[in-house]
Amino acid sequence: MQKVTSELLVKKASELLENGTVTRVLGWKKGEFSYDLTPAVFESGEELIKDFVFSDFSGANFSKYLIKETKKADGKVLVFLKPCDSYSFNQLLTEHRFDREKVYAIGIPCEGMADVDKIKKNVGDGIIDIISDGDRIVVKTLYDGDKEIAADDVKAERCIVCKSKKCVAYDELLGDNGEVIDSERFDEVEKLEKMTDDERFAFWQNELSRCIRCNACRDVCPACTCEKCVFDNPKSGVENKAISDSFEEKMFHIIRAFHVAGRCTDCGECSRVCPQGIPLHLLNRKFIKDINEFYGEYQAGAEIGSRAPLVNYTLDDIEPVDAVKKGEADNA
Amino acid sequence: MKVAYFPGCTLKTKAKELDAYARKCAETLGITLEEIENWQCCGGVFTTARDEAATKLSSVRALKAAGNANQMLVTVCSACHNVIKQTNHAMNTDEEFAFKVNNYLGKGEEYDGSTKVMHYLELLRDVVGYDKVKEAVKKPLAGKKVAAYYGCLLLRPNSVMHTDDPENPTLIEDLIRALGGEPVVYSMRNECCGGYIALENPDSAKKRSNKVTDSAALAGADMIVTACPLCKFNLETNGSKLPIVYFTDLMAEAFDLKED
Amino acid sequence: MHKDNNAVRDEIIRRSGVNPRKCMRCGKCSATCPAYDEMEFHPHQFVYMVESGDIEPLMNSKSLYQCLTCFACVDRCPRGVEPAKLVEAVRLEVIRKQGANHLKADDIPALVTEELPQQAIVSAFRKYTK
Amino acid sequence: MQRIGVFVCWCGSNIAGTVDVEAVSEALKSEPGVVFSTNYQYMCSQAGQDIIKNAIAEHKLTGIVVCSCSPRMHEATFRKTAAAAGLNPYMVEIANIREQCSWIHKDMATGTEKAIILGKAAVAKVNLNAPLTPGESPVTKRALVIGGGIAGIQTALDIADAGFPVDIVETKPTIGGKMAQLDKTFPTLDCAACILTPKMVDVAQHENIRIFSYSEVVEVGGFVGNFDVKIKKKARYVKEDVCTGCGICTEKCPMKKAPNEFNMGMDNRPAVYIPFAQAVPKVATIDPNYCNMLKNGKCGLCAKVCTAGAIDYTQKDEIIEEKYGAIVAATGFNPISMDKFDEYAYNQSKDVITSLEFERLTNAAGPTAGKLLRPSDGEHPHTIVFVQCVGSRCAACAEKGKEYCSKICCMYTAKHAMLTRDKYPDTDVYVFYIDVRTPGKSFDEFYRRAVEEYGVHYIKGMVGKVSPEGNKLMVQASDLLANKQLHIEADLVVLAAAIEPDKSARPLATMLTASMDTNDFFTEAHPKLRPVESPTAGVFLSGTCQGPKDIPETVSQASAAAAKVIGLLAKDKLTGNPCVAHSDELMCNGCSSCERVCPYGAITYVDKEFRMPDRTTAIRRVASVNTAVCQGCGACTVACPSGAMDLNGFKNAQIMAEVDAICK
Amino acid sequence: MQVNNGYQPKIVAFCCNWCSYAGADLAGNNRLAYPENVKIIKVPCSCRVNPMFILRAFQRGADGVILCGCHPGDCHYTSGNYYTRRRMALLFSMLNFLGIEKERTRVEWVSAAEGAKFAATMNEFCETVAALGENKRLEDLRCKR
Repeated sequence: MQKVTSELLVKKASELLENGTVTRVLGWKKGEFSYDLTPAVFESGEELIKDFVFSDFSGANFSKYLIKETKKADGKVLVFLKPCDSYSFNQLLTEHRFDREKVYAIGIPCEGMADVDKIKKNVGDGIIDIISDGDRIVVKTLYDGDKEIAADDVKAERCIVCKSKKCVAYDELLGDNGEVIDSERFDEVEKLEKMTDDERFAFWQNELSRCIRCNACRDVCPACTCEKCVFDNPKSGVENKAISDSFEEKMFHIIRAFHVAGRCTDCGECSRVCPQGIPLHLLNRKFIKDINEFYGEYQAGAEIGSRAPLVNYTLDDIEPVDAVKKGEADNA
Repeated sequence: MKVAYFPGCTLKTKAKELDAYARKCAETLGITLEEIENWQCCGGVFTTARDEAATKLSSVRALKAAGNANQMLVTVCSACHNVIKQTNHAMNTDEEFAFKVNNYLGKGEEYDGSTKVMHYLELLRDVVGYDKVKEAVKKPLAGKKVAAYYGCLLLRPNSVMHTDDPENPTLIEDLIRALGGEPVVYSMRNECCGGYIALENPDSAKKRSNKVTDSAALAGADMIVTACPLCKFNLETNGSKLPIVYFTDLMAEAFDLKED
Repeated sequence: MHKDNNAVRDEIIRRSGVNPRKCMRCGKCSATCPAYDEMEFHPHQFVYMVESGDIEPLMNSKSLYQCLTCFACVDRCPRGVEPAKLVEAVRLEVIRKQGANHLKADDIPALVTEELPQQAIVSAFRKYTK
Repeated sequence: MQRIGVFVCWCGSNIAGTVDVEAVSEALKSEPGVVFSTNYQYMCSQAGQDIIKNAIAEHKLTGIVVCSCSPRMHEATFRKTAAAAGLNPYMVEIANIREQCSWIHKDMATGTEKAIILGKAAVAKVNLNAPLTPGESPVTKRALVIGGGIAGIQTALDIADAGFPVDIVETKPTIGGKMAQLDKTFPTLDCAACILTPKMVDVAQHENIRIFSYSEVVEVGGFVGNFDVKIKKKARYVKEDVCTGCGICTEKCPMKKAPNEFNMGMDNRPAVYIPFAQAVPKVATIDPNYCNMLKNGKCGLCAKVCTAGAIDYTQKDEIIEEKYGAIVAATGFNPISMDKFDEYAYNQSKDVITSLEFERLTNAAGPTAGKLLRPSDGEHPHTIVFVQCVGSRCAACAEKGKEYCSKICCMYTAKHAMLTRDKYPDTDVYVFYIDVRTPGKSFDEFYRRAVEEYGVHYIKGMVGKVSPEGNKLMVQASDLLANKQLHIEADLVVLAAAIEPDKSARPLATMLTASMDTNDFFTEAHPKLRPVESPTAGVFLSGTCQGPKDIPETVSQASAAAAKVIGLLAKDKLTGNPCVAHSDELMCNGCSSCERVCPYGAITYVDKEFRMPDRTTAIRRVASVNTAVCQGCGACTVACPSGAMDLNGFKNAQIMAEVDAICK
Repeated sequence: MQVNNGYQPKIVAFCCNWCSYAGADLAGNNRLAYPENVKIIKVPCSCRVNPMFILRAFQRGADGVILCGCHPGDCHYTSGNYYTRRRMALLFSMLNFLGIEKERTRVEWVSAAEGAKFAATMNEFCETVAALGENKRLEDLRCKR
């Protein structure tokens, strides 16, 4: 199998720029440290060679960037899609959010991304840099020199319970395509479901009260692509731009999760970017789990044009009262 | 091309010629029947009860032995075919049953339901193709009026077997035609001969058999072909005026593989 | 209806996977059954009697052993009821009881003839014994 | 800021008995926006309405709240009052302080307190109300009827008689549909042709009706009152306006081996043909699949013998575009295929036929000139077995047939059995039934006559297998009442095949954005109260395309659909409900969520150019609501994640203002 | 305000115009009492009810929210309540997931003929919510101040 490396992607991207297939490249750009990669647009081979990085820290999902990027200018945009990104890509196409003709998509395999916070926890203070090297991660520290950690030990939660290694959208595929995985991603949700009301409330009270309404979750979410968010819109009646009381962050997160319910592909970006470490993906997963149980298995973005569960119905859907009970009975 | 093969108990004893000609004809058509190792008798009849797991284990082991995912398991005897195909269906559709069976089989030995069960006749139609069968014919059965006897096991239950139209099948007729014979269609060709009851109630079995053979005779047939040893026995024992032959026999004759 | 009957009925329904309530009483199963004349209770009666929990008479009837397992009733039923599976489930209810095997191994030699194929014996055992 | 007037009604003592109306009007005075507040004994009386009108003028009110009985009683009254005083009627809100307050509470303090809160909620809402004007759209005064069977014919005639032009589109070369193929009709036994063909002639001669035969609808755009429809007129290779219908071409055509559809393929017709003698339009059609001239250029005989010069081998399909105000679907039914029921040996014996084939076998214009003869050998059958419910009432899990009762089979089978016994008393007739269903005027009497007077053997049970043996059909069946299995030696077996909607209905429904059930029958706007309308405004349903029905029911529904169409076409303009959805295109993402939940197909998407914040322009896909089609349910507003979609009269902000007022 | 001995929860009831609002009217016509703290908001169809409205009600101090619509299959707009059913099944399950007592939310199908059912439902719902006490978990404390 062809190993997908920064060099390979840079070479591929440079070729496509050169032969005119694309005019811009969406990619992960080197930051201050080699682990804080940022999404960026590259327009030349030189830029790519200088700053493009594909590593254990290339978690960012670029699908959403295509909405703006395809509108900016003529010519195609090159985007690299990891399997989970490709679901978002399809979901956005289902919602007519960008012009497929203006994108050249390369599917790339993904063995899971590292969680920087886990590394930091593992190693402690004084980290100068973290370098990803195959299945090992080398941490350069101020005091203790280099430390090696197995990549598997610091894998991001969303990658541990990865739902699919299959790219569902691409023009070209590098490496072999994987399969949809029967993952254990709902275990955490189930654990919460098994708690009492009081325990659950306490759990979420603790989590959500840390929210600083920075909107990072919303800004990164490939399903949150509204031209104007209801929470920014004075006319919506629920405008609130900053945290002002204990309820509002709940309202914000419930409504946000509801708005993406049936459209969320479970890419996990919301939790990745949350500076407060709130497990926001659990809200989305709860909806996904309920949808699967109530209305049959549904994976947003698995195919273009599928009808999302919330804009669909059957004549004998579960009643809300039974839906809520069902969660309980399952736990008993 | 090689396919996994389940001969079944009767083909190893009373119906050796069915087995022998099946293999020879297949070779002629470029297919090797590879007998799976350590197979056990399928039990002869499928128990529809969902709580009967033990009696279906031999079928499941055969399915597993047929190889990796999407491999074909070919049978010649209609009864084996019916039992194995229904067992396979149950493994794929009845989770509770599959769980139970896999528990019996033990860890690491679970069967995932991916083997495809095919009757030899289906193999001829869907994989080999009748055109190729026709090419292999050296001595066409010209002038022979042959009545195909399907019986019940090859066709039913249709929701599981999907062999052919269960009420108006053409699978064997098409083969007869390819072999140069003249198929005779008669209404009792998909009715049961009563074979399963031959021991319990021979009179009933006789009544059923006679209905079948009389219907074929009335339609002007010279002989009846079947894929099932039990059908053959039952029709013969109960005084059929027409000769009952295995379809492989007919093929061997047309392919000129017979030694006499 | 007797309470015990309910338990037997539920067990038979569970074992067969058949829902007798789907029956619309058209009688096509009995119209199609090749062993009809050998039976005291006919396929449609099996369905109706299991549904109403009237199972005792079925268990005592020789009709249990006359079904040819040809699945014609299963295929032709317009309601997808599958009567043959009920017949089998009731039969198992009987022969699974200690000493209730319908076919005894000792009976076999008398029945076997030279030409009798293996599968006739094997299948009879499977159908009529535990 | 609004200037709101509050009017509290006593409703005699109905309200005033448990609500301190004075306290309510006093309390609401201090609500934001309220500039006037009063109470009166009967607000809905002339005097009460005058109080409102005067107050509107005097206090320059921009909105009013009436605290009174349920809006379902008098909202319309007070809206008219407001309009009469020059105030937009949608600036009126009702606080229901009778049904929801005074009538259910006994305590004055409790009632008063609640009335005040309900009043406050209404005031809060009015503060955010905006004047609404119902949209108007013109009505094209022409109707399209799709399908030319008895349903389409009746609908078209009724509409045309009311003075509106109607077009009928029929895929076959002639109108008449299934009824034209029937012999007699139950329960009166009058001849189908005798009652149908005069109607066909009426259609042909009606100045308001145009017939597009051998044509189909290929595209539908627009909305109620303004449909744009494209109709494909298939080439029939005969000039319709020149052909005299003399039939000489059909006689001379040397290619006579085409199966005759009209006789259910039981005999053959020439390649150039007129389906039957009373066809409308009575013009010939050349079947390109059989005509030698069209297939290989060899022949041309029909052109030579046609004295009118009507044959045109070069004719091409033609697209006709027309505007319509209303569309009626009347696409009818067909018997289902018997392929999955070959235990009855339909594919194995010519003497196993469907009931519709039996109609042709007994019809004087049929393949046997009305004599009941076996298709296989032309012999007179002496034993006939009828099997009912073939493919009807099948469970979904049986994977064949239909789940519903086809409704007409019991009656036509009784008819067939009776007519056979009447004409051929030496014939034994058996009918196998599961239930005999005869609800309908004179229906059960008819069935009983078949049994009692004509001696038809009705047997409760089903046929299990039909075995062709020699020239006989061995019928194996159960007789449930006798607890016996029967074996009947029959000469002819007739299957009452289930009926299903015509295959053209599904693509048509897609074009019309009309909904269908899982069986491909059109769904009605309301199963009880609006049975002849589709949920899609301007689309109406006639006949069996909506569900199985017999001729009288079909004709009733056809006329009912016509009445609905006439009611629509009689209007010059359609006034919409102004409480419709509206999409703010600046916020719309174009994601299609709203479109998918809209039951009326009222939402479409347009690409629009927008100025971006960085002063560039970009094309964006945005939703657009057709206010003439939208019914105002609001499903789209919740499906819309961005909140771009809102509902006039029930805006998000208005409802939330009510919530706030109530929870305060 | 009347001083109640027992605690009276605040209930917001969203009723669709065609069935449930008419059902409430019928309850009134028949003088079938239910607690005064139930306040009805009329919407054209139950599918008009945005989860935001429900959260807003809780935020502003409601102790229970009930949504009433036509019975499935009877929707005036043919399919509105089917969407409602899905939306509310998911929303209520989520609220429960967040630790909000599931008894505080309810969907009930009430036809125009079911005045008695409307009153009985409201009585029963109020009792259930009263037993839970004040809604503190989803309330906007700021509004209380």
